Amino acid sequence: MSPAWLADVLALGGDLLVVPLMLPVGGLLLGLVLGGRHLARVALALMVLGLAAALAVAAAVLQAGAPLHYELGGWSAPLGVGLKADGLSAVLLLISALVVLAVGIYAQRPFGVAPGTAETRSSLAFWMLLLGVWAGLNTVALGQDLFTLFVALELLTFSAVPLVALDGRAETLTAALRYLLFALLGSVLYLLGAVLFYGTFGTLDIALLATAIRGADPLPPALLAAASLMTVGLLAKTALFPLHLWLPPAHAGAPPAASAVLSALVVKGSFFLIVRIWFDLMPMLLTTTAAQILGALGVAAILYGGLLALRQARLKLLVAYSTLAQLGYLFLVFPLAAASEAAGSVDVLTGGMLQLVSHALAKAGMFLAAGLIAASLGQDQISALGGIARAMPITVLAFGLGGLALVGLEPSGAYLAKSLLDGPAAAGGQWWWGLAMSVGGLLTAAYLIRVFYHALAGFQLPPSLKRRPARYQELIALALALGALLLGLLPTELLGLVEIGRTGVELGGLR
Amino acid sequence: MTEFLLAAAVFVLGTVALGLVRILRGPTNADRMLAAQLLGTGGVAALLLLGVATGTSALAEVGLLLALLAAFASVAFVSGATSGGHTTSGGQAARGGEEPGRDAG
Amino acid sequence: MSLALDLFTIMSVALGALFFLAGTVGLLRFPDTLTRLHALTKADNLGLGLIVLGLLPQVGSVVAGLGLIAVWLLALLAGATVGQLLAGAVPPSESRQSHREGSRP
Amino acid sequence: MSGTTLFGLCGAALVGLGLYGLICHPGVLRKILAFNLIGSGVFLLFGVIAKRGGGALAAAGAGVDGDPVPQALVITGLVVAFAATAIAVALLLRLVELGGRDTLEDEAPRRAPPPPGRRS
Amino acid sequence: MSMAPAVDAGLALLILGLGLWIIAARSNFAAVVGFMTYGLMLALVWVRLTAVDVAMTEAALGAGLTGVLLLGAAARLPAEAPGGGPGAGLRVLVAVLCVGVAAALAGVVLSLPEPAPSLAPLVAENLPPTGVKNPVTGVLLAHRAIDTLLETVVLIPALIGVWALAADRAWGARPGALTPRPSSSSLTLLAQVLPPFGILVGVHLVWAGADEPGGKFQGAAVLAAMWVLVVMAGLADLPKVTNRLMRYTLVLGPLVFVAIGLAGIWTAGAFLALPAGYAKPLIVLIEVVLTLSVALMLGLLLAGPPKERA
Amino acid sequence: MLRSALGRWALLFGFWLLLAGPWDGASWREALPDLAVGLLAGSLATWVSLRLLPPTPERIRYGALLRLASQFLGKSIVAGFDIARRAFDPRLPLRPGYLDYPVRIPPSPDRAAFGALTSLTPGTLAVGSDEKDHLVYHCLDLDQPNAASLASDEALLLRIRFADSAQ
Repeated sequence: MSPAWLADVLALGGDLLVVPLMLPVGGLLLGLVLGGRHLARVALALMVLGLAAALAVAAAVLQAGAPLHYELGGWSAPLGVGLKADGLSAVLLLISALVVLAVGIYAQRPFGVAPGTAETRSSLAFWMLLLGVWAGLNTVALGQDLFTLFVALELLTFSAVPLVALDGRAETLTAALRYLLFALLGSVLYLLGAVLFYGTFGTLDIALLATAIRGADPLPPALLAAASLMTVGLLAKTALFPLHLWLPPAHAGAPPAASAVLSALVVKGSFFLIVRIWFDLMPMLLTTTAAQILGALGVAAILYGGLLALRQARLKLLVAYSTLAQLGYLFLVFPLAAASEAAGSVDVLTGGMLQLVSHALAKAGMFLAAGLIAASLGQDQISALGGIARAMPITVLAFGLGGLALVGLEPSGAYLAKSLLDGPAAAGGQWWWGLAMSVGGLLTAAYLIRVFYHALAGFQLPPSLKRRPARYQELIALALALGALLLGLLPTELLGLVEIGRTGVELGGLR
Repeated sequence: MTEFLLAAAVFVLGTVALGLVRILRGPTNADRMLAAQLLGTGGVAALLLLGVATGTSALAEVGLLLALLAAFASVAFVSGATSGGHTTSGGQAARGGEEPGRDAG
Repeated sequence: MSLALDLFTIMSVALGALFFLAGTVGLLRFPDTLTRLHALTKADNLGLGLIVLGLLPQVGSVVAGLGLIAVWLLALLAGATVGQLLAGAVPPSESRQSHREGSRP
Repeated sequence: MSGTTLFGLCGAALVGLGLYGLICHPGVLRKILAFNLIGSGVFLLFGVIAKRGGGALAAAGAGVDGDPVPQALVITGLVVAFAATAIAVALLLRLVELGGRDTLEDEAPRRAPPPPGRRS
Repeated sequence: MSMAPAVDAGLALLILGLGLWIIAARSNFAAVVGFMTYGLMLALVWVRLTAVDVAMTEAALGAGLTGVLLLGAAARLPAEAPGGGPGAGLRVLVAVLCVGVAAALAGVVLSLPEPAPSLAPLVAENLPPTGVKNPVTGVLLAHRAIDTLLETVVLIPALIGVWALAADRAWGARPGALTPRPSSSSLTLLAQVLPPFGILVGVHLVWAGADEPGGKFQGAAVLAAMWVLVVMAGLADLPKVTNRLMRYTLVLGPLVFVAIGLAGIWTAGAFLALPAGYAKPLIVLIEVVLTLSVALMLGLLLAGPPKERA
Repeated sequence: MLRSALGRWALLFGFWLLLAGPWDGASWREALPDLAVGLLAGSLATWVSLRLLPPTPERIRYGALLRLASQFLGKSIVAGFDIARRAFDPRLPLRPGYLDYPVRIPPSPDRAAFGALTSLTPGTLAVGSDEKDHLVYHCLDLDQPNAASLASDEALLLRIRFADSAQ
């Protein structure tokens, strides 16, 4: 069925993993030299290639039905550094490539360089930093070594922080600085955890560590310290509830294209590592109270973020607080997986990844739409949105569809995710997690209705727009939102991708 | 001999620790900087003593590095103190004023 | 022979350490920034020189010994110029005035 | 107690100290310093682990007595920490240049600033 | 009685005291100077831990370049640290938390397994194929080459991040954080005499790094320091941020590294693998080109965002 | 030009030999690459040195240079003792003050070198230059014959290059 060239590509096996790893890196290196006008085009071309590479990796993983492994430099694990693409990696690679490509198309206008002009500050910075974020995410997806993952996290941080400060106002600089300090604290705590792992087990490779931890009896005290340090560090980077202070101003102050990437992808990078640590490295600890704490924090984030989103006067801040709440859902994965049987835990993880993808698409679309509205009106006060739905119907539609996807209406990815999560919640007798999700959905609906109330009001009297958004930009936002809304229609075989490389049996066996 | 060299290193480190008082007390930034410079020399001496005592290779290189970068740091201080910092130089003048009272006779 | 060399090392290193102490004492006791700078440029460099001299018999090879001397020369160069630099960074008006007052007999 | 263990405890204390400074210090420059302090504490712990794991290479005559893997990683970490400090300092200086303050406190201070005179 | 424990105890006390000072000092500047001295003492600790490579990096980067960076910041900020911060009650709470963290870590340190797990034997066994004799260099450029590659790549977004803080119209200007000091004859003399020696030290560290302690990061830091010294003395200009040659040099090192790594797929069977027999010359080549790029990056990170000169 | 370039190259290459120590190696063949890199690095350093500090046409008298070096070595030792004596003395015998020294060396790297060297001699520290022909010194003890000592040092330095102006 598959053409010969596809078979050839899939036969590359592990070598295939080098492509997503090095494509953005190559972009960074070439981009700095090219600079100027070519950068936007070259970056876009690379992003198309990157999507193809991500698809190829996903296809290879699906075809093999098992994770792809690769030993860099030919050195095997405790000494060398390995790469691995399992279902989770493939999903992160795909969603990163997709969102980065969409943002890359959208940003051709705001961050392109007009013919005849030399390079500008913002265009060079934006494209380079976008490539940097992408490089960091791909490394996070594939890395199998705790220290390599640390470098990947730093790559992500160093690229994301300047994106926040891109417009150079004092306000966004403050937001960027606060973000940087949180992120650096997060990295250093993560590194501390990795150091303790090495000191106890003599390796940094996730698979080898998992084996060693499984064999350890009793569990060494360093393990607990390392796990908590790493988790807290990554939570600070993911902006889970009590460590969320930096996120709203940072995401709301960045240019829309940057906000979209930050909200959709960057915070997911550190979440992804939390999943890796808990599910791959020490699944037996999931059954402890730690998982309950993570879940409780998630619920707190859902409620707190939702309530604050309701109170925001500015559209972009509302979207940013909504991110806070949506991140909370992701953390319900931990207690639910702990509560369910082996097979159920895989379902839970699938639900979690689905929620991640759905939120990434929806939020990217919403931020892009909100950015278009803000640019057209010259401001983004929610109370002053009157008539905008008539002036910019496609944009408002994109925002609305994204919102519906967040609420979790029927065909959306979030709907499917919640139904996958609800089952284990009910089965495990932990109905309160399901209740939290429902309350969160109501809050989401409430703040979205508030936006629509204003956007649809004054229908007779369209506001005067400072400038019209480009049609293709509106369509990109719409496409992202639609993607999130229709995600639930994915065939089940594709959903099975997440399960590849999962070893749900172990979790059940240890309970 | 090893013990003697280590003891000398401890002694030099002790003088370094004593010199820290000048960094703590200031009063001017130039005082702090010169104390740091002095401690740099002490650090190089302690390093050489430790290195020879324990037979560490490449100790001369580390010493060279320290000496090079200590000089570099002082240059950075002087550049910063005279070009960038309006507040610093003002602060220095005001705080340096405490000094004449304790002058020697 | 070896005993004489060891004795030489002990004498030289001990004397060098003493100069470090002198530099630190000067740093703490001298009344103002500029007089303290004298301690920086003079006592510690001599201390480092003596320690290097004392260590020479203890390192295995001629090259290693020459490397130590290079460290000292570099520190000497840095000390001489950095002392001047820091002196230039002391606000002239205020410090000079304080001296004129302070140096009245 | 061996010197190596002592340095390990020292690293632990530095992490705690830096953590306190990072959370409690209002000034951004001091937060950056505190971050560097935590970083060096972590590196020190790694160095202690490297030292404990040494010995085999010394026997092999490589001239280095310690586990080279953590040492290599610390070198990498130091470079990354320098880059982080450079970004933070540049952000801070730009913020001050634009008329911002060198702190991340909210504009209305919760407590009255201390009087400018001496407080010792 | 042996003196070695006394040395260690003295160093540990010094480090802790300086750490305390860095946190507690009132003036920013005093804290920064304390930090530089702290870095110096840490270099001594690394020598005690027999990690000479790290001691060099700490001296060059940790104490030297970071110290200069912070010194420049302290000079441009108000002398006193701003007041405020959390209230007394919260401070006590945080202090308790931090003491708890430190105590827990101390407990972990004391309970680390004995004998310590180590990759040292594995490195010793796998060092010969790399052709280098310094195991740290072997780990950095062969066994864990990906970390080294990514870490030089990390410096690029960091540099872009610093540049991005420029004003829009200053794009194309020269970096502005290092303002040359006008006409100081002693500074000029130092900047005229020191750099040739510094260059030799830097080149030596890189060249010898394959077999002895040293390597590209240490060498690059020294070269960057010498470059910045010359700039601060006003003897040379920094390149404009749009300078082509500079940009090519910035990416040269990582680009060669990636190219050799990719070639490894065909010549040695894996990405970043080095073909047998050519490992050492390739490692030296990578080190040399990386040194150029990293030195330039470190210097530019110090030099700050571009700024229009009045 | 060529002369001073060669001189510097020799000096810098000597410094490289110090660092690299190729004759420590086992065999001549092993030391060869070291030497080759040294030649290259030395040339690079020389080029930088010539760029930063262009040579002057006058010739250097190496005899005078040697004498200067030995004298300053001696003086810096005396200076160390001087500081130690004053620091340890309970009465702290200092009479600090400024001295305007009319300098004969024209503004040049030579003058800066003079300032640096005299900062190592007992009791004097070059602080800056007030006017064109004056160097300002800070003295630890104004009762010492500071100016005379400076003058003799200056004469010695002048002899290295300007043979005629030396007394």
